[in-house]
Amino acid sequence: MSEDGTAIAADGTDTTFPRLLAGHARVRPARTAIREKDLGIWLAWTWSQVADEVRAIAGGLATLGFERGRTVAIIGDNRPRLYWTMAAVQALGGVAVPLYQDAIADEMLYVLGDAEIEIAVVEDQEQVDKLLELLPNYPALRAIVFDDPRGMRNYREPQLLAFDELVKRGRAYLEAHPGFHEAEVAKGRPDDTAVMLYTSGTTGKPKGVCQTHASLIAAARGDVGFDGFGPDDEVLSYLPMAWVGDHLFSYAQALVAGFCVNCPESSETVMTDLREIGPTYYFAPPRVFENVLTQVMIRMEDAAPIKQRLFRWSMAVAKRVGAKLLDGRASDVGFADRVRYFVGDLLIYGPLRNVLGMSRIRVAYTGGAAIGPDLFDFYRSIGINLKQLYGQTETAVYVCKQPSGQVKLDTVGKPLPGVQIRIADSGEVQVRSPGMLKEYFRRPDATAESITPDGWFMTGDAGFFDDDGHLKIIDRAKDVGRLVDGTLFAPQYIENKLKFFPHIKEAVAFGDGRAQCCAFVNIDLGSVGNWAERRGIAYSGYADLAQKPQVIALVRECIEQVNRDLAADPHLAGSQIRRFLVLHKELDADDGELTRTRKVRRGFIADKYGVLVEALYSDATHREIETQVTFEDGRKGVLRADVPIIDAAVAPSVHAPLKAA
Amino acid sequence: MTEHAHNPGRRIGDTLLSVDNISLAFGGVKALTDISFDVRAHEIRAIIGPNGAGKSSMLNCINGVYRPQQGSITFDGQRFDRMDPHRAARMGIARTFQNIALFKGMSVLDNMMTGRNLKMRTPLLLQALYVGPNRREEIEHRRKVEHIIDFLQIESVRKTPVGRLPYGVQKRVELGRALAAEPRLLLLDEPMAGMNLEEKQDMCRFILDVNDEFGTTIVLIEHDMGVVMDISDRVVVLDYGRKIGDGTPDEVRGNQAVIDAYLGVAH
Amino acid sequence: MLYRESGQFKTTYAADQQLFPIVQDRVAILALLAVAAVGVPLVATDYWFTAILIPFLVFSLAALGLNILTGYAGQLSLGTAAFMAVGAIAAYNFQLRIPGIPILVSFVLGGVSAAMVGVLFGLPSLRIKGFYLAVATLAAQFFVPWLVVKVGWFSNYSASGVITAQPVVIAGVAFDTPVRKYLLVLAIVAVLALAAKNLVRSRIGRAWMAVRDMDVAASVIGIRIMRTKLIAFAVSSFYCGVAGALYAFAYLGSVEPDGFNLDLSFRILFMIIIGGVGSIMGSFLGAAFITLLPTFLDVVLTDGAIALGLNLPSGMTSMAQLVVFGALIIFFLIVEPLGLARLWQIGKEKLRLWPFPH
Amino acid sequence: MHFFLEVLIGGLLAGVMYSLVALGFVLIYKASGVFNFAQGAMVFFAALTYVGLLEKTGLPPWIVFALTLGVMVLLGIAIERVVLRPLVNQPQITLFMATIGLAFFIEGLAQIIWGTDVRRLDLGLQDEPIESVLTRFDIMVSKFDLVAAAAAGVLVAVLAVFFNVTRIGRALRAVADDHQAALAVGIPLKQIWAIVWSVAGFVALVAGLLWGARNGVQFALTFVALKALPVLILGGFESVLGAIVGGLIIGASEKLAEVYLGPLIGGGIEGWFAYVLALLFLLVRPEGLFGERHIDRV
Repeated sequence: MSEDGTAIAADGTDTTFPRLLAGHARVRPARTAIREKDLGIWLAWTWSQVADEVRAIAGGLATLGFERGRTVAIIGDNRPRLYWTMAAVQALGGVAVPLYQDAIADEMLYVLGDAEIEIAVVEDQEQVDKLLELLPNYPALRAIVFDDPRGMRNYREPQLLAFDELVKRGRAYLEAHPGFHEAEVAKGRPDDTAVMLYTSGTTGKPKGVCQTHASLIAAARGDVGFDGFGPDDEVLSYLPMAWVGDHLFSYAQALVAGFCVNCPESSETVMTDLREIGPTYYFAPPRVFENVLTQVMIRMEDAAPIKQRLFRWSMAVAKRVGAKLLDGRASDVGFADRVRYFVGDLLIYGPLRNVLGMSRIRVAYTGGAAIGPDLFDFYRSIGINLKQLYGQTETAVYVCKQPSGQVKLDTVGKPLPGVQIRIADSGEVQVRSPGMLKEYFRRPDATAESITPDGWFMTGDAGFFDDDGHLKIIDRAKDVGRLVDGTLFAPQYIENKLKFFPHIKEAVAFGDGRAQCCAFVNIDLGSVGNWAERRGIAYSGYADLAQKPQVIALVRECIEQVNRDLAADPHLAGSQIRRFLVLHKELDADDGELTRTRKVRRGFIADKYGVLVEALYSDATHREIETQVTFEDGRKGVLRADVPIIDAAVAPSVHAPLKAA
Repeated sequence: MTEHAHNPGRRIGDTLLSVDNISLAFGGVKALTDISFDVRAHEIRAIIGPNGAGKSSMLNCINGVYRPQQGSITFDGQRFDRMDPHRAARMGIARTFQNIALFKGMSVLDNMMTGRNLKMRTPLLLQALYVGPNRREEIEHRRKVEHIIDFLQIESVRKTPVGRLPYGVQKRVELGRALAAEPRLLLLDEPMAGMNLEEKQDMCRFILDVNDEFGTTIVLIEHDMGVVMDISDRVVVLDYGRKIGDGTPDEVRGNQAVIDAYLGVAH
Repeated sequence: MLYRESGQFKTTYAADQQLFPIVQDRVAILALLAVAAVGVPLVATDYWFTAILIPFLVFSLAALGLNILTGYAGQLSLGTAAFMAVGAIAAYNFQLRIPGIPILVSFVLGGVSAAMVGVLFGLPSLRIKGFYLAVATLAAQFFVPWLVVKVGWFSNYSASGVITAQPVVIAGVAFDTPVRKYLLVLAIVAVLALAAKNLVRSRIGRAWMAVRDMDVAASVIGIRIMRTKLIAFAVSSFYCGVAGALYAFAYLGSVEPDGFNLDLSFRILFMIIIGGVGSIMGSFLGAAFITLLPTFLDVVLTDGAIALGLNLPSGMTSMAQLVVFGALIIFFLIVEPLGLARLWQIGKEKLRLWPFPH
Repeated sequence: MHFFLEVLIGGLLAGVMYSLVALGFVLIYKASGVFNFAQGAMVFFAALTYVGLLEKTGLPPWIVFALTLGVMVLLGIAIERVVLRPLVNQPQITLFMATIGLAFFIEGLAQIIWGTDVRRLDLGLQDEPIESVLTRFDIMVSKFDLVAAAAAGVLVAVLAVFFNVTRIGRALRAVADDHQAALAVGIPLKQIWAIVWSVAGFVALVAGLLWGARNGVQFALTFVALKALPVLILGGFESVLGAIVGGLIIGASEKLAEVYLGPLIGGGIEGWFAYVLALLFLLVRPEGLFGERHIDRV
């Protein structure tokens, strides 16, 4: 971090975002604060320009009669003016409420009502239309400010106001009220709520997570210090503004570190814009990294054979030594391998990072879901410092991060400075973090459910610390069970491990309250089908393929690999998979076996295939079953099969078994 | 498309274009016979009719690609017995073609910049120098064109050669090229031909938005009756080169001659 | 692969529309120019200058001229050599008849004269297209050399119209050695190539391509087809004219009008077909190819014959040249109608997308 | 007046020879839309092959003629296969440029095979005045020219019959009208092209023999094709009749100009006169005398 960054960060603990902004405008007025690709080029605003715009917007909001403590909804893609509106709202002591731009009307209506929104600042006609549609049901919405005037010429609703007009009025207001802005900013207190982020709980209505200036700034400051971000860094803001991740990366951390935020031109151009900007700091959920990797693999399949061979050779070298070199363990790598890696970097990794727009990345993060080993290895081996982090909206994503050089696939890293973590008896991870929420907005019940009386936030995740002090998250706490001998049983952890094999599409693990762990497996028809074709194994369909001895052997290898992984972990060694079967049909959301978001419904499956579960826990080597199925056209039918039940080898644990305390 | 698109705020003005007694023949084959109609400023005027009714020929007469043997065209108060394409363009008439007529060796951006040809002034020698006035002019027009790119939402393809684009996007680019000329009258020859439903909806919205945002008067030929009835203010119906109907969509729908023509009754 | 474009973003249209928007390209072209201007003179022999480099540059310029007309504006011409002849003879006469006129001004006026003749023979393009026009340009090809031979005034009444170029002196410096002539030609060609590149990315260039690609649509946009074509003839002929002047003054020294024959026109046409129609770069690639090919064939055939112990009849090389040229033209038209420039471009795209396939 | 007539008749007879070459162009253009710049090279190739075979084999002329014809047919088929077929549906201008390449190829090939020497070709005809005409009208008409013109005339007539009466001829005309439609009704386009190129080879052979006998078999024969181009512009690319009339006009006017105009401006005008004439004509009537006018449909 540069001295400038330190100067701002060390501004004292009692700061707010508007004060941080004023600080940047003072310290580095001419430096670029934000860019937006618009009309084909990257328009840039300096810190002093941003501060000026924010002042004008705040003035405009004042003309709308906006009062301290009130909320403003912000809806749209990542646009500079929407970020500025957040700062303006906060300057006036208000609370910014970013909403998901693709939310359907009902959800939006709920949040508007819950947050008592009176003013909404939105991107364009699409959002205006959505809000106008809600107007009859939500008459309290008295002002809708729209950024893009396109298509808005003939709208006559009195609530509507063009952004330019807002700014114009704001400037006039500021002229009439000199010192207004500064006075308002001065009134702000660090423990004011800065922003409310709605979490879409899996059950029940969304809850507004109130985060204060102090907590967000503390979290952001911790992050910035952890990885050493400064004004020279660049990020691309392309994730929804309503998501805590984007709020932290594109707003809180940017204001703390003073780095530059880049807004892409449109959602279709994100990849091109990423390449043009070449950010130094990048965050994406695992699925984005996964999509990119898939694209890479698909495109490489079209490459000439020579290039493919070169690619495979390079990737093999990278897999062997890339991560070690990245972690600064060059001494572990022989000279020959270092030369090979250098050649690979020249020919493949470097260009690949470049075409992906990742060549300048110093630090990349992912989190929020389990990440597959191949995926993780791929990015790290080609020299992208991809790390995992752990956190929630409620903790401002400030709990654990993997320190550079200490990256392990299946942990989420070490507790960040100022974070305290304890593992409850239930196995639940509980946190005390500087980034902790103030409360759920007007939901004392929910607040009480999530924060223990002694002030720990209950994450709902089960996990434990490994020998190196890294936190390992294994499952949702409510899903974690115990085998009869008391061994920890984390079904989702096991299932994820299985699902990371390309041949396995779905897996369902059983074991809670039973003597041992067993599993159902769905093979991936595409992947295994290919595999079978290459070996000349003929099959007529899924059910047939699933029963082929070669396929079962293939699945067994996967299971035994997972068992070896589990054996390496003292907490989980006892929950190795003893017996398994390959299901004769694909689990299907239409049959109620999966949720619409493709999560397995373990209980439902256990009931439906009770006979098979029972067979797993008997000595049977196969079991006949009839199953109701729904065909694609909606017809129902009955599927009969004789499913083999297979024993899997168990790996010896490298640790003495740990029993529950 | 919301109801706002057809907000009463639209201001239909006086006659902008009037076609009087146009007759056109190709070597003895009559393509148009004594056609007259008018187009008012800011309105969307549709020309419909069965295949071979002379619709495209009509557009070609309006902007001077064809020279009619009889009749006259009055645009913006000036009467012409024969229009020529250059004068038409200069007076603010732009058009698109039934079969996409893009410059396929050029990028989207260059195609649209070509649309601004008439607005550019730098002499040849300065173009060879590029720096100075020419660069300023190129940049000024690039900015204008970028607004249209933004308007038509084709940012992601601006530097792609048009030949590589899918059909629907090419149609959009062609509209963009016409818009780049900032026309007062826009002639669209089957802008939605060969499109899927979603593309059609997009195109409809663009046409309405153009009409709405820029006040551009639009004459369009379209086969999709639903579209025509939805977006046009008035409709001319041609059949075998003769005008058989003219009026609002509702009037035309009720017109017996039109019904006969569409049902294929012998005439 | 060599292109590392990530992080090269443009904040102004000026930056986005510059000649070489990619840093690596800018570096490469500057390096190339530096090598051509400084490196080559240090190592090349006189033979290289007179037999290869100077003709290569002169032909590049002529090909550039033809490419403007044929590649960009879509008007096929078989009269390139005639326009070169006009340029050479006009430059010679300006030097001869206006005492003290700077030689560069003569070159420019030679180009201007060629442009005027070009427009004259381009007039039929207003009414005819395609190979009708090509045949019409043949008229220029036959008429101009005849006129020069018949009207002795043009060649200052020398025998059979041969003109002997005056010495080239600019600001007191005599460009009389091969290396100096090379540098002079290099400078002129570089400047004119830059100007051509600027033209084709400006309004007139777009108008040319519009007329080439879809003339009805172009006219509907308001492009004056006739004027656009005539400007193409004028600019093209200007380039050919200057090339002709350099051909006489820097390459051969003395030329006879019959040297500017149909064969030369065809050779330049081949340069753009093989190099790439509608590409500035292609003009250079094609010129290099066609200039080097005879030398290459000569070496291969002669050495090959010696190696095989064959006794080749005289003239075999030139016959083989015809066959190879003809076959190459057909090959390129079938396999890669956009020529070497397209291959170059594909190669560049591949490098930009590497390791992904194109 | 006698002199004028003499020049005129000489010009007209020479014009028939132009027509003969132009005919080759028209045939190919009608059938495949290709402006075959290589026609001149084919004339040269045919003549050279005939003379070459005659020298090498010593066989009777009619057998050599048949052999040469065979070679020309093979050449025609090869051109269709190697050049035309891959370029189908390309712009005409591309095809035109391809035939320029073809011309180079054939010229080079002919000389590699048969050498570069100028050869004499004796058809047993003397280029001398016909005495009866000379005595009765006092006009010099070359015997050779007359026979050559007659041969050309017969050939034109035969071809006209061939294309108007035979099935191939009808197919050819269908192809000329509309390639796609012809394909649709099952006309084998590729065969038609091969036949037409073969016939063009035959015409080239006849032209090559006549021109070769008159001027010697040498590289300059290829320039005969360049003479034919103005004929085509004048007559129209698609008209057999146009080729004939155009040839006559060009032949006559060129001779007249050479004789009457030439001395005034220094002579040697035959190199370009036909072109300038054609060019002026183009400005008046771009589609040629008998060409068809096309309307651009948009």
